Amino acid sequence: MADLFMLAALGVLISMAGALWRAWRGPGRADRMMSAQLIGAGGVGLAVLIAAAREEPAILDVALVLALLAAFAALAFVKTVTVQGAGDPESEEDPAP
Amino acid sequence: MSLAFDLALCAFILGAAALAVAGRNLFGSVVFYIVYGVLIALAWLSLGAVDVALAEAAIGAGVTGVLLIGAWQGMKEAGALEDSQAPPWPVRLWAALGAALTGGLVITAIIALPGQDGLTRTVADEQGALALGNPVTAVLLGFRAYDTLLETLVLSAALAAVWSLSPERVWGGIPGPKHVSRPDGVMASFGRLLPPLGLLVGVYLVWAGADQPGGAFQAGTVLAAVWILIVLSGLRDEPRVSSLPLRAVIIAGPAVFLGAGLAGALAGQALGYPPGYARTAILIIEYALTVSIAATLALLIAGPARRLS
Amino acid sequence: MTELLAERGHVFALTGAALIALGFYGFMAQRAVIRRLISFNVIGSGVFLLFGGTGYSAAGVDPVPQALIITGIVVALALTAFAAALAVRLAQGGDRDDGTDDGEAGP
Amino acid sequence: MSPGELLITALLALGVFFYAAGTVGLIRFPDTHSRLHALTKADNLGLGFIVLAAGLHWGDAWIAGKLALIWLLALFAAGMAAQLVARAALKPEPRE
Repeated sequence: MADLFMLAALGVLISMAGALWRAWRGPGRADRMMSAQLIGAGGVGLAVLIAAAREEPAILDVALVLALLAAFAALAFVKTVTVQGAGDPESEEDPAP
Repeated sequence: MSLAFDLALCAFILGAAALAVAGRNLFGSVVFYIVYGVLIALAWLSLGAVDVALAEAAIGAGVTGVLLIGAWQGMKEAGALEDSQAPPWPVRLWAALGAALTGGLVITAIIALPGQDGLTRTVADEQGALALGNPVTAVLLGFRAYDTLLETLVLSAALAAVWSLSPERVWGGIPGPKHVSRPDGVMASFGRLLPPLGLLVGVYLVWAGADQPGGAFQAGTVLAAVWILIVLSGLRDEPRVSSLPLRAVIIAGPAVFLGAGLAGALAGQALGYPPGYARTAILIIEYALTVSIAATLALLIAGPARRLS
Repeated sequence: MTELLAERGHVFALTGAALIALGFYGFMAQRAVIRRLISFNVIGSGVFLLFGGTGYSAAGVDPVPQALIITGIVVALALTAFAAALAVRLAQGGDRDDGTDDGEAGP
Repeated sequence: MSPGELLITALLALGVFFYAAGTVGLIRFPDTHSRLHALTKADNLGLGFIVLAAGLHWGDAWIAGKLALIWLLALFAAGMAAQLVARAALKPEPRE
């Protein structure tokens, strides 16, 4: 059973190669950021798989932290397209500085 | 199967590092470094070092990304984003030769390293005296507590150094821009939804840290991330860096740590734990440190003061 | 070399050595400050991985290196934050803070 | 192989399939906004199957709860990121 989980982990890892390619290729910053987001999601899956393969529940805490912080970089990124990096891309009008 | 996974993971780590270090696009480099943080956390998992993996997941994959994107934004605003030309070839050649030499020396050292038992058994034998189940916490706050004490002081010193970069006219003011968000928008909802869960995870990590993987540094980083999230989503502003309560919170952890050492002096051994109370003292220190580390890291990421109101 | 790669600790230790070399290259060859900061952090995590990999045995990673690595990661973050703040402040340049150009107080 | 193991194997295969599908989408789709679909939806479906497989493997209610929390957090993160990155990608991007 452990080998099966590690095989699945290898599969997920290899599927992350495409995201690395997209992060390298771009073209936009949003594309690069999305690739990082995808690898973050892959990392959560990999942590769960390693935890199951080793039957070590403590490893799940790492998956928990990765999932909790998965969107942080994306949040910081979307701030950079707004005025002074302080707004919300959803607001129609950016606030006066 | 595990070996194949390890080799593939290492190949990915090297690939991400190479693209971060040598890529043409600066924002791309930042993104590759975030990816690299996730992969390094997985490497620590594969080695079975769950404590380190937790720290790397929180710092490398979470907080450092916010820091570097913020720095990129700051450079862009200052109009100082260097153009991304490749360096001239002699520079590249010499750097590559130096790098190959360094790497070769390190690899020779690894191969020449004699097999040793390490300190795992020693720690396991002595850990009982502190009544802690997690050997890493026993080392951090027991056997090598001096290191940890000095390290928390390094954090405070780094924060003082960052604050000292504030311009004169906003001295003691508020770091970062005033963040806003659409009141009922996605960003604000996320900022309201995640902090309770993050708080729970942070408290859980420090609570678990005595006997399982976890501890003050990991928990502190998660709490710092919650702080940063609340500020970024515009729900609360950063405090003034001159605020006395804030400074008390930052100093509380090292102060409690030093206090425990002085209490040890009264019990007969300076900077030692009184026999029988080691676990209690360590737990008190750990909770105090968590709060201080959270505040210090969050403000380190926020940077020097930028405005007065 | 093949028997070196068959052991988990060595695989990661050698990866750490390669990361040190990569980071060294970036730190020496690149001009952009942010990329140098990243390179410096790559060297740092290479050292940590080397440390953890050589401390690996069947029982897992030695707890003493683990504790030192955790403190190392946090210190590296603190110094990266300082270096980033310094770089941005330097790039802003221009406004002298000796109080002479203060036409107005506050924003 | 027992029926339980067969089920876990099938779930893992589905999980890896959806991860791979997300990656193929990220590579093949023509523009930023369609690529956003691929990664935020397919990937979290893949994670869901993997979490399910791990939960069945352990068969422990406490761990299953933690796994469910992990999946929910990943969904929140992806949903938020998808919405905001989509908005951010609407703005024209000046060259560096």
